[in-house]
Amino acid sequence: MVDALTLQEITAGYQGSVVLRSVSLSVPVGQNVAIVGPNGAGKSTLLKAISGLVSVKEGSIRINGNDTTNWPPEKIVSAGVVHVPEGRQVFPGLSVEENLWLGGYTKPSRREDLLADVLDLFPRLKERLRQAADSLSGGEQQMLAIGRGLMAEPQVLMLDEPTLGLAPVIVDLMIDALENLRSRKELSLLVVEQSVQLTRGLCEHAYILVDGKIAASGATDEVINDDMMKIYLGTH
Amino acid sequence: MLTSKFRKFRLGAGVAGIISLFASSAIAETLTLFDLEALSGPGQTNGVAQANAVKLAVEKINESGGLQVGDTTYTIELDVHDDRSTPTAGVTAVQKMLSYGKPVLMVGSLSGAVTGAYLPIVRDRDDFISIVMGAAITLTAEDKALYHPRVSVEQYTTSTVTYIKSLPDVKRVGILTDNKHSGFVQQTPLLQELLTKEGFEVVGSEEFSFGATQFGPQISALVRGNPDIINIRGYGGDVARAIKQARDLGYTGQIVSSSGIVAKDVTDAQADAAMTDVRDLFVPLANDLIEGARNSEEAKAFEDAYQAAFKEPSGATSLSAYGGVYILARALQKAGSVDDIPAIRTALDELTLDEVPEIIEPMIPQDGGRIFKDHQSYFALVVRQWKDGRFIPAGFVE
Amino acid sequence: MAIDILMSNEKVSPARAVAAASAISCAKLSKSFGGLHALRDVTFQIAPGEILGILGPNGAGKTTFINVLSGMLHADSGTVHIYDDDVSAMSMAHRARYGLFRTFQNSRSSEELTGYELLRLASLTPNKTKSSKTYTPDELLEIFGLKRFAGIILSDLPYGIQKMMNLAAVALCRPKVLLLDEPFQGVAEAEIERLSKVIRHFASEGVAVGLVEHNVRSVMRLCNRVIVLDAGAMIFEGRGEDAVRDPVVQTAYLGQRFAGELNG
Amino acid sequence: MVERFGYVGWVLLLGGLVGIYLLNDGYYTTVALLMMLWAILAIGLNFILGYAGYFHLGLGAFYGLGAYGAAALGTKYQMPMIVALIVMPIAGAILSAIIGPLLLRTRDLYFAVATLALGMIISDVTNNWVSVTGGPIGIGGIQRPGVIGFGAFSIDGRTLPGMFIIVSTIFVALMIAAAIARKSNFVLILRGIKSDDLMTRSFGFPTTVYKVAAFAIAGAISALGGVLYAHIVQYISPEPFTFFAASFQAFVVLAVGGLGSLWGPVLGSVLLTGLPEFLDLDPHMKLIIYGAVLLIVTLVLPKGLASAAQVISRRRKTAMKEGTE
Amino acid sequence: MQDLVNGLAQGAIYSLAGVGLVLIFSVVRVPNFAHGEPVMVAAMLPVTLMALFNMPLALALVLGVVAAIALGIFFSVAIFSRLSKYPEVSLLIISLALVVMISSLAVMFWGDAARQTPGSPSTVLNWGGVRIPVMWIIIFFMALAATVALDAFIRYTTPGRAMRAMALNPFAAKLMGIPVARYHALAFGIGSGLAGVAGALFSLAFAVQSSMGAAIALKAFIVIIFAGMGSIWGAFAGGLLLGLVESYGASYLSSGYRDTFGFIFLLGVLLIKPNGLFARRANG
Repeated sequence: MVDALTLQEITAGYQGSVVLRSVSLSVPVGQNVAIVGPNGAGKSTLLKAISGLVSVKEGSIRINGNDTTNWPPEKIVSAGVVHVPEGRQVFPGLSVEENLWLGGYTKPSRREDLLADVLDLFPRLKERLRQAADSLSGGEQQMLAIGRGLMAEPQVLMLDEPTLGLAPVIVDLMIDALENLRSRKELSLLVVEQSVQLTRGLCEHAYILVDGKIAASGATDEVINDDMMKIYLGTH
Repeated sequence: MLTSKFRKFRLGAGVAGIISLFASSAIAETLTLFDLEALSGPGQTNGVAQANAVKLAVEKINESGGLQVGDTTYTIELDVHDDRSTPTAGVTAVQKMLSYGKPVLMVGSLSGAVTGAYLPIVRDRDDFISIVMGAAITLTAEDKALYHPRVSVEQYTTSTVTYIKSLPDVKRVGILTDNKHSGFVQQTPLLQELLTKEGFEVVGSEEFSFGATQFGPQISALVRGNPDIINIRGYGGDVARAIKQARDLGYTGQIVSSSGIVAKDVTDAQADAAMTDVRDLFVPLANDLIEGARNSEEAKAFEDAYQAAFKEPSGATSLSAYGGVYILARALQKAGSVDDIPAIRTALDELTLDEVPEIIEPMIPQDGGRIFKDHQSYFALVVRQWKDGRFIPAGFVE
Repeated sequence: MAIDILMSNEKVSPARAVAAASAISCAKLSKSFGGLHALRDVTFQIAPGEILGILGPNGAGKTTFINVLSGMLHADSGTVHIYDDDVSAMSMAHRARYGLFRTFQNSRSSEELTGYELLRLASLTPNKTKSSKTYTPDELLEIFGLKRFAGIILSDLPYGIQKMMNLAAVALCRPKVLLLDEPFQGVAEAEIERLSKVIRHFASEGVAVGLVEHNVRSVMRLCNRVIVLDAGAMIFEGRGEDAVRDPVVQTAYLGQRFAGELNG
Repeated sequence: MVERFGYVGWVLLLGGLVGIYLLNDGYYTTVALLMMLWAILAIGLNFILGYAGYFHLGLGAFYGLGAYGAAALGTKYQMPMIVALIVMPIAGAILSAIIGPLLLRTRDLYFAVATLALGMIISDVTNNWVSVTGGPIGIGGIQRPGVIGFGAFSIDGRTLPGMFIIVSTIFVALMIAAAIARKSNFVLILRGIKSDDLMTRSFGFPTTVYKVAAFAIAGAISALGGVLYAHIVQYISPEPFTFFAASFQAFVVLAVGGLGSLWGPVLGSVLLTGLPEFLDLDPHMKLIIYGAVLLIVTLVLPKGLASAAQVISRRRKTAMKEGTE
Repeated sequence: MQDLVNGLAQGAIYSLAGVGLVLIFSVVRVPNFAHGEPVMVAAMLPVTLMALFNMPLALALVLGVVAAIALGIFFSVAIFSRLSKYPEVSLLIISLALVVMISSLAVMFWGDAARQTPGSPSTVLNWGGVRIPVMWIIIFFMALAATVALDAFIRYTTPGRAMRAMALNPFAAKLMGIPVARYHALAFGIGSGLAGVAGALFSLAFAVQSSMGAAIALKAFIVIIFAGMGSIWGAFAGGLLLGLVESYGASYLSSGYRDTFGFIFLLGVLLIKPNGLFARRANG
């Protein structure tokens, strides 16, 4: 079976600097994958390269077997990969409903159904449909960001640090919601996360990214152990 | 570079001159006449009308066998420079003329600012003469290098007051002036002073900028003073729009303008219906002379030639420009030289109207029938009136 | 070489540092934005030569704290002293004259200056305080091992190198008090070691260092003492090892469930 | 590379000036004078725009201030040119220092439009305050300085060559000052502000003071340019100090020449005011070409003509780096 | 009263141009000083079309506005959408270069004389001594209607919401699958179209010139700076305000300083509120 998302030997970066070097990775259909690694390792850049925000210099990206290397972001979304960026990035002046509505930009005909699904998953958003997105709490904004991503009915949802800066109670809620999501949808997650706990509970596979390179990969339980802590903390 | 290009040009003309020498068995040469014009920028409309008339006069002289000065017959060659209506460009152009190292005979320059800018350079030179045929300036006796066979701005002021005095039941006067027009702006204090002296009440003096399209605030300010007559001074296009808007905003009284407004200005502004009780006081245009039966034959001949050559009616500055070239030409003949500038100046000072029959405008002769008094000429002004889609003279103010 | 000097200075005793009066002290600092209390009554001090770690989960108010201390933001109430001088009412630029300097978390990359020019700019600082040792830009480039990057426009340099350049620049300002906002973020592990040495070296010369950092491990190794902020309030002050074991800190950091897991 | 160009630059500059003087042609002299004038304005603008990074679109206000001040001093109070040369730049600096702190509260586009508005206001004032500025008629009869110096070393300021020597001397002095300033700590601090205002403040520099100083230097040098204009042309009217005639033109000369570079103002001035003078084109066509040059230079060399050498050498370096990797 | 009417008529034109510019600026962040050129094109073209092809007024006006839209889309597609990486200085210079080139071309083609498009209703209402040309009423309500329509458009339609998303967070908008290049062009097209409507109305009520673009663009910038750059209704109000300031200033203080009143007002606003009158608190 073709993987939902495959990266082959990706080299990418910004003008004048290379951030990712020969990164290969795959997300099997219906399975979740975590990318962990220290700050500045290139995790966010990796997601941006997949979603078309950062140009890929070498290597190829395939979604369901189709080569999508260096496609513009809007075509990546249509191809079934949606990126929920770090820091939530909701549309501040717009209401929750408008935010979600925009998430369904590529699926106008399915908007109603998708909206119902999302509100089912995040009941707190239902209460706040008419509120401005920037008046929500951090956790609610994160739910909104994820819900907005789901509105595009993705096959692979990429989450960049979904628990960053959230109160512990909210993090717990978030993990529950993501587990719930996994049980209800035909969906793969590609999660960038510093919180080891979250990745352990949610993802089958994990990749450790250090300095723009894959330092280790495999089943989550095998990869995320003491060795990983050493790599992570820079003491290996 | 340009210099060499021009020299080649002159050489070419010189060859033509030699050929004509054999033909006419007279000594023939080329005489360069510089023409400084506002061919672009705000002065463009009048500048082109002036440049065209200069070209017409020069062609006419050349066609008639050239200009005979002393024993030599000259073919006149025009060297036209665009001052872009900006002082620095004007100065640069004049410097270029002077850099050829020969005495400069120049005509033109439309804008007062350009004239003011090159004046310091040439004021004390004895190798420069310019016949200024457009600028609304008033020369002083010190400006020896310049001659102005064109109406002076004071004349507009004095004639306007004379005209308003002739109207019955006029007490309150409003003034509206183009504040980019150096000549009119300069005259505003004098105009107010003379009007007050004659017992009129000046109820307001407002300004607009050249090219303005919205006159609402100015009109409503003037109308608050309830004037019997409004005097508008500026270029024709602006004046036509001001009149139109004055009528739209409910002003029904008389209007007297000084603008040289032409039919096209009225049409462009769709001011046809607004032109009742409007008079324009201006130096006569060719058409005014034709309609007003004053030098009408010459004016008609000029206008026909102009329209044949340029496919449009002549402009407000065309007649002065045409006359200006002939004034210079006759002065050269009178001085018997094309490069003895002091002698040419003396000739210009003493030149009489009779000696230049080509002058079509109603020029008022000065002492001894002379054209210039302190380098300045004076004209009868025409009172023009809009009727049946064109301007016709309603009288002259001498 | 300068690096050798650095190494030899590592064994400076913290005793000397503790002996002196506090280099920077603040009392009852509060700051709120609209309804949000970003800082509540924070009182603490750093002694000369001490390296203090400022920890806390995201959103705890660490950056606001540094912004208020450095004078970039003005506190709603409370005082800040540098040695004996009350700088509470002073702007950031003015506080620098008393020897207080800081770095920024997201130093924007400059398309204007080269690394060398940045250092030269820093060395012109109007800081009025006397320093035990003054470096030249060249010496610092040597110490930081940045010599080969000196002539390149900053924005063309890798992010980690830019951060090192910024730290080198602020070191050139001859600080008495140095506040570092996430100095290790985006810096490769090998470089963290070198940066730590440099920071220790400045402390050994009597500079009081305050350090906001996510990398708990580095903080623990580097700092004599840590404070932990949560929701704008100080919830812990003491040794780093103790902080990790503190249940309040654990809950703030890791969430109820995992804090429990960790302890159980 | 850049150093070598600098050396060549000085030789070309001095050689050019001497050459034009010896040629003794009124036309070329006038064009050279105008080129120096634009380069002077661009040198002034360089401080606030090139170094500090603030879009000053109101240079014409200070240029006009200098010119009108010089005219008033010369014609109303019969002061020699040297007085205007000293007084007006100081006046320009003082005016800048007064309004600078207010304008510099804004930045980016807001600052651009605010300064643009300032220029427009001064334009309106020069055109409307007839009793002082002469309105659209302007002020004429501005006297140039008389004979300066002794015997064989004397120059007659009233003549064009004399004026050329005076302006050239001032210009070269200004270029030398600009070259020194460019390496100075002051300019480094300004560039620090352009690069990151906050960081520069954190180093202890009161950045507003430096910005106002840069604004004032721009104002002073523009006023100096205005004084020279008044004495070169000997007649002033509002038009040459309007937005498109002055502020925009200076902005373009500097932007095309190269923001923050020493030779940018000269290169920009030669290309944009010198060359068009010799091209005998339709004036509108000239403007279109002007716009096109501006467009192309901005797209290809966002850092201006003076950066051409740098860009080429950098490209070569990148090519080498890629080759070795 | 008459001054109020004068001010509102002129101000409505500024509003229209300002509303168009605010759309462009907030969605694509280009300081488009060439915004006056579509105004000019739509103002100048109808008369030429009517003269050359004997076209009816309405059609000529519509074609004028279409030309303005085309010019805006050209700006986007051929120029500004390719320059997203360039600094704001470069965009500013490029837009000024466009002003110089386009207005010179226009002057070459049309000359610089002011002219009015014929055929507008010439009726003038008289309300107790206050004269209101019908055309002015049309202008005011067109400006109002255009602002209402634009507001509804960006609130309730898919492209409108997408553009709002771009304005608020272009990065996130891309991740929603919104084709930003297309909306870049659309924002320019609609913004320039509104400018075109302003130009067409201007040419019917007052008079227009081929060199007018720079001046009107400047006014539009003043309007959106009043408004604080981001607000459509702010720009509408700002335009009327500018018109009124100019009208009352010129009528009661000095007509020679008409433009100056607007500028002084602008400087005053910037000094008190450096981010504009109706500026919201800065958001990401």
